[in-house]
Amino acid sequence: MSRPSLWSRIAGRKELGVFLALVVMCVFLSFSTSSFLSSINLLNVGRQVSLLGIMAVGMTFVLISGEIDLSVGSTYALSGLGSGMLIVMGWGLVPALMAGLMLGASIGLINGLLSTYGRLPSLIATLGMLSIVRGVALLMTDGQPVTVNTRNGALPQVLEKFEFMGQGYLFGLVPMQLVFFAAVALLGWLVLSGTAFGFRVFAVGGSAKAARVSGIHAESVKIWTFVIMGLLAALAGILSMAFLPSGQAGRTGLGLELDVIAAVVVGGASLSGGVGTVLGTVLGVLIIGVLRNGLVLQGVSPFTQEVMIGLVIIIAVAIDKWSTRSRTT
Amino acid sequence: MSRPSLWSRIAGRKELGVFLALVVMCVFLSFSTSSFLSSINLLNVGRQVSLLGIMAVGMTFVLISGEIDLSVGSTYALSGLGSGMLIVMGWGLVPALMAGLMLGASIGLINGLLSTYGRLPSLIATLGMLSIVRGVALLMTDGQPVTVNTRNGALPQVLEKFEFMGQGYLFGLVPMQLVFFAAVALLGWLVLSGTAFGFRVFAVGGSAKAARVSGIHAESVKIWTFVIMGLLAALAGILSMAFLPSGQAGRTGLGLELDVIAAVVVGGASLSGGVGTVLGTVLGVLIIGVLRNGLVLQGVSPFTQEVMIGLVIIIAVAIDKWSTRSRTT
Amino acid sequence: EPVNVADFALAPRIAEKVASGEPLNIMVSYHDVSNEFAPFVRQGVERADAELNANARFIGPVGADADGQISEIETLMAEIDGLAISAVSTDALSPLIDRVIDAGIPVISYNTDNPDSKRLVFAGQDLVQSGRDAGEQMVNVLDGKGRVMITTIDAAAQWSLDREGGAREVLEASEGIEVVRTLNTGTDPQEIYSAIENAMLADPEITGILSLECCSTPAAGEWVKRNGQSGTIKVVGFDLLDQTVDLVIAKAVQVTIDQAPSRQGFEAVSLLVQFLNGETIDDLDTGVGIFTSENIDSAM
Amino acid sequence: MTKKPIIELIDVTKKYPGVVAMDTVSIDFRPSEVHAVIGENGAGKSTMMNVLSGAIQPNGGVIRVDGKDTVLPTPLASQAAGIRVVYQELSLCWNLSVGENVMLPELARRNPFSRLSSMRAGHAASSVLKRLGMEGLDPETPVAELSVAQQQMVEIARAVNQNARMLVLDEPNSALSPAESEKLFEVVRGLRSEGVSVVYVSHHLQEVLALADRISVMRDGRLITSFDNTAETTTDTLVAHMVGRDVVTSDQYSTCANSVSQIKAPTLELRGLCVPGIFDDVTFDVSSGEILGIAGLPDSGKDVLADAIFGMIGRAGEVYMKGIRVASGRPRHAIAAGMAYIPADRRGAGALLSMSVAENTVASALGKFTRHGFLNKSLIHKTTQTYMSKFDTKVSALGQAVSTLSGGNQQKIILSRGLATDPGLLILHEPTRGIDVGAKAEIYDILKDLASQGMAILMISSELPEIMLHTSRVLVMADGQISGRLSGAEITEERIMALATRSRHHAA
Ligand SMILES: Nc1ncnc2c1ncn2[C@@H]1O[C@H](COP(=O)(O)OP(=O)(O)OP(=O)(O)O)[C@@H](O)[C@H]1O
Ligand SMILES: Nc1ncnc2c1ncn2[C@@H]1O[C@H](COP(=O)(O)OP(=O)(O)OP(=O)(O)O)[C@@H](O)[C@H]1O
Ligand SMILES: [Mg+2]
Ligand SMILES: [Mg+2]
Repeated sequence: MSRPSLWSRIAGRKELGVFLALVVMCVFLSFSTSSFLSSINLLNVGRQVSLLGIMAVGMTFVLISGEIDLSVGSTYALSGLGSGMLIVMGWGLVPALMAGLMLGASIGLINGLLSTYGRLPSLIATLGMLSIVRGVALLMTDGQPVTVNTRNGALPQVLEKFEFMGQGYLFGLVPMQLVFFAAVALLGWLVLSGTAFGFRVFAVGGSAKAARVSGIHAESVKIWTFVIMGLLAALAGILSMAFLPSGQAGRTGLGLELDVIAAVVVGGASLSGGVGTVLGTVLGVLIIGVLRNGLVLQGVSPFTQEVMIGLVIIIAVAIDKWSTRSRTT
Repeated sequence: MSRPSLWSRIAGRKELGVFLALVVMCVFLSFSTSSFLSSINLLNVGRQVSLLGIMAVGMTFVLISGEIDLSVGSTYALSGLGSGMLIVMGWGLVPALMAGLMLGASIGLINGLLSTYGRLPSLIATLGMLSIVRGVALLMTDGQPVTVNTRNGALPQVLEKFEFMGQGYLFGLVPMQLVFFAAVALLGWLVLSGTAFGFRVFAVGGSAKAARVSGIHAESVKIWTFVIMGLLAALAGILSMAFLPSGQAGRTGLGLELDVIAAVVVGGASLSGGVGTVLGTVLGVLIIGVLRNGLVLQGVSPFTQEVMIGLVIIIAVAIDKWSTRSRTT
Repeated sequence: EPVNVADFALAPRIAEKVASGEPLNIMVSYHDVSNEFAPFVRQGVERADAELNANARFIGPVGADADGQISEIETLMAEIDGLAISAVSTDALSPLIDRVIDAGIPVISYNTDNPDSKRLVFAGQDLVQSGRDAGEQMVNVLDGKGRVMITTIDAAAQWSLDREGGAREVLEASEGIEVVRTLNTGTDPQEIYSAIENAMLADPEITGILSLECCSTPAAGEWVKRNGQSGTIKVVGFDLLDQTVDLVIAKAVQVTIDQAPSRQGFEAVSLLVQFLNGETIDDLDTGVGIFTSENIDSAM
Repeated sequence: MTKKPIIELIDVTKKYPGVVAMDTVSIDFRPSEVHAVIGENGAGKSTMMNVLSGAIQPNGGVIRVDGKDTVLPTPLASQAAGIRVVYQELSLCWNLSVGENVMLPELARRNPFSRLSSMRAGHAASSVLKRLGMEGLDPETPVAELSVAQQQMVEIARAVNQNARMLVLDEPNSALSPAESEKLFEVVRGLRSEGVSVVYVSHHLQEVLALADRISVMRDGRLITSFDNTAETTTDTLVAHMVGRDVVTSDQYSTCANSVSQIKAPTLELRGLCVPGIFDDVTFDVSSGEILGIAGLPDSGKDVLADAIFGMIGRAGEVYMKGIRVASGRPRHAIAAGMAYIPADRRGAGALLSMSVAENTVASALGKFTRHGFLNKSLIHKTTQTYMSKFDTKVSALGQAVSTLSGGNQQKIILSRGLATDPGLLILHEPTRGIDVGAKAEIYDILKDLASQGMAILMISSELPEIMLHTSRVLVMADGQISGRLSGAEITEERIMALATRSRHHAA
């Protein structure tokens, strides 16, 4: 009797497929472009996927629990703009960040309540929230761009720390956004694969009814996954604000939800719940990031890039399905 | 023994809820704005929802069969632009329309094949296609707007008929787009509730396994629903082109998929398949149309409109769920 | 301010390239390569690529997306010898522009400006000024009296806010003119038309529609034409899309303001090439072309 | 004189990763005969039925229909060959009516654009419903509103309605009452006399003896033997073939199982429990060390009772565990109070199918296996292994997905999961539904052991032998009320049936 549990084994196999796809892409790009393999470019790719990655970790929880969240792009915008506005109003760093994160968590809470006790399919509940939260962000900013700088009222010492979060480099080398992503991924991995909570997320996503019989409070597990998702979308939004450092309610994070879901599904998570890993998600995010980077380096026209991205999503998930299928049948 | 079968009865009840919601909205708007109840305005609303409505009828089939199609906005753009370009190139009306419709049907076919034999979840297959088809539309038009006029090369007699399709009025009163919508809805209703094919769509969506063991070819039923969806998205796109009469690949139909799905779900269809009616969908489409119209007539700010639309989606579906639930438990 | 490469810390790899006379890699980043405006700008860039000693490349994200625009430039930075940027969001691109400049690569802005950044010069139309111009045209065609609705496909965008500001400044200064509202139409062509249709029905007293961009201009003109209001309800808008030209000919649109997008694309490359070859360059106003039914022939 | 077989399987093999579900099986099915296929859980019976139905494709061997080599790539092909199947697992479209479900295969063959009248679907279905003794059921009723038993009857009706040359029944009566089963047998005999070949898979050996003309026994994917059913054939013969060793079957249990040593203070007390519209005023106690049985016909309310006690559904009235009141609505409160629940719907509500053996074992007692929120994987591993060897559960690895196990082994794992919480009360609902004789006997042994160690056990079951032989007291439910309480020698089939069929106004 071997030790590893089912999910780590299934996922182990899945991750292998995604991992190989990533390796193939990287090898191809290393040979066909001179700059791909440079450490600057690789760190760039890392930075560019970080915000997507942070949200994708949250979406992994949501998808495994058998739900979906379409409101993440709007939450990203609202929380980032909210924190930014507070800093511009002269708030300190910690209170402004806390407020932004709480905003994200509250949206997650509402999503969770609607999708469980509210008995709405989460696709529709969060589709409604997508529109509501975007509207609130527009109302809150009156449609005006929010730029965090001292001219607008941010305290210099607050601004400095805020910008470091988004634009700084750890040890002058690793982009801070990437550090945040790594930390979130590590934490997400620990929670999902090593704790009772993570166990319950899988159980609820596999069969909500059997989970209930086992004494698992399915509603609260699902609500928590939405809250985690909301928090991480807010974190990503705040980091985006700190990076740019500006945002606009009509545009920031528009359509991001589909990118996030695509990355997680490419990483092997199932839309019907019960299946997925943080490692797979990280690989999925990297595939999307490397693909975008590679297409630009190759000088592919932006319109062709759209086609290629769609193709890669379909092919990556198809390979995954077909390889798992041939192993189990 | 009463006549109606389960689905028409369930839906009958559902439609009642949506219908009442629509009536309440209309009554409220009649009293609060002077222009709402004018026949011009009502015909306007009818015209404005027609293209959404045509696509929503197709989406009703797809959702009942247990699948989803996110690529409809892109198909709408590609087919409309395609037909428009052919007319500008001097093609006749019928060949140009046929080519556009075939384009839509082919995209539907690909979606269907990927989601059945390709074993991809339709959400991910059509998400990939969303990107691919949009990219193809951009490549095909080179990002240029396509305007159908004689100066660009359209034959005058072709242009006249083409514009009549989109802009004309039947008996000088009813907008042609509304006529198309009515025809599609009627046909959709007949097929869905009155033919063996419609029955199979319900059976497959209720339980693909049960349908399969009863000898229903579940794959081909699903593929057909995607083809119908593709055809109707193409029809809507062509009518849009005929109405405006211009389009632009980067903008036409962007994000339309979520509007279409929202309208169908507001109309009572279930995202998990097996439930829905064309009548419900028509009511759902009208709710969204009346809401948009009413908010503008009331002079509600565009930002608040976003919030209201999200709220109405959530509330409409919640009322539906809660009322059905209280009746069955 | 006029600038010269002598005062600029040019990256050595670029200096070498200039010295050897190799063609320079000039990248022209546009904030949304899938919009109506983009093909015109691209034509200008392509013309520059053919006529000047430069490999000019037109780049940018599909769909306005600041992150995408930044990522792409970051990715290509090692290859860029000169960069022209039209930014989605003025503030969002500034840190990047400064980073590119600090790497010894000359950057100019075109079409939309980033005045707060270290960019060298700006080539294009002054957006606030073009708004004022549109406002003046409106006052003119209305004979100083009427109810005006402003339409835009993206009320929250910086370029829109700038133009709206300029237009309102002039309209509100005119006694007989009342600005009723700013209508945010959304970006889908059907939505644009429907929004205008609804708004006109809600307020039948409107006598002027001032569109701030390419795309609600033809929709407003179409609505006016189809409702037999050509000449009664005045339309002032922007750009020279095919449909807009038709509508100006049909007198459904009174005035349209051209931004010479192709020239903007060409000049962006040209300025960078001049700069790298040691010429002093300065801000360049690519001008506004004001077209009415009188002079629309010259635009065709 | 043997007639020519309708279908022959020759050396048919079906392999799954790690399992050979059918190992070179050669068998034939002839007209006008009931051919029973028996075997332990996981012997490969359903696999063979699925090969006949075209639902799965064998890896090797030949299928011969009317003497000609054939492939059955889809259920449609099998239907075209005249084969009709009632699958072990329910396969109805929940969103359609009874009539529509019955007519599904008919409608599947129609031209897609043919007009369709639901009237006729209902009308056409009513004659077959009548034949199955379900004339009271409105064909317009949505199947989602039916009990499991009624759903199973609808499924049988669907198969019987078509003019079959061969009817395959895979455990068709696992959820049926004796009366409903009897109707089914009548229909089966009728079809046999009409020349139909009936294949009958069941764990009820008495039925098999009563019904079958020929009996085939499967074990570990192989066909052990096929023989004619004669007067000499007994359940012992069958069991010996099936298991390949001696088992103490239900019949051989002495009633001394009922004479429990010492009965202690009540563990569970129900006071006036009520679920509106289903049952009301249910009051009884279960004591430590006793096995209390609850019997009753379908629709008597006994199924909902288990869910209500465990708090799966809302209820009125009071439930006390060891004197402390248990709140309603939350199964985890019931678990915390010391209840463990083994539901009837093993695949839907019981097992966490996508998760592993180890994960299923610890799912209800996660608190015991975590330190600072983190799972202690080695403790989980150790505990699971203890339970696996204690109950002799056959799994290939602790990481194996429970979905790939046989019913008996799944049931043992669900039992382990309940026991891992150290409960004082075990509620079992249809504990041996669909489980073979060998595993059944093992489960009864486990229950007896647990009771003797002081566990209070509540067993709700539709199987009278199970109730009669393994409980010390029996409550009978009828029409939403407890219609009688029996103990010791009073527990006889006649008395239970008399109480179960008493309607409410008689009882009053
Ligand atoms: N899809 C599958 N994947 C892997 N193994 C399978 C699959 N289906 C069945 N098996 C295995 O094949 C073997 C035979 O299963 P089958 O369902 O035919 O048994 P059965 O005799 O019908 O048992 P029961 O009496 O429990 O219904 C079992 O070991 C089972 O675990
Ligand atoms: N969740 C539920 N909601 C509403 N009605 C229900 C529910 N579950 C069962 N019923 C109905 O309650 C009645 C009693 O059902 P129950 O399942 O308890 O009977 P039973 O005696 O166990 O019979 P069987 O085991 O054959 O189904 C039936 O009419 C059933 O249709
Ligand atoms: Mg079986
Ligand atoms: Mg029962």
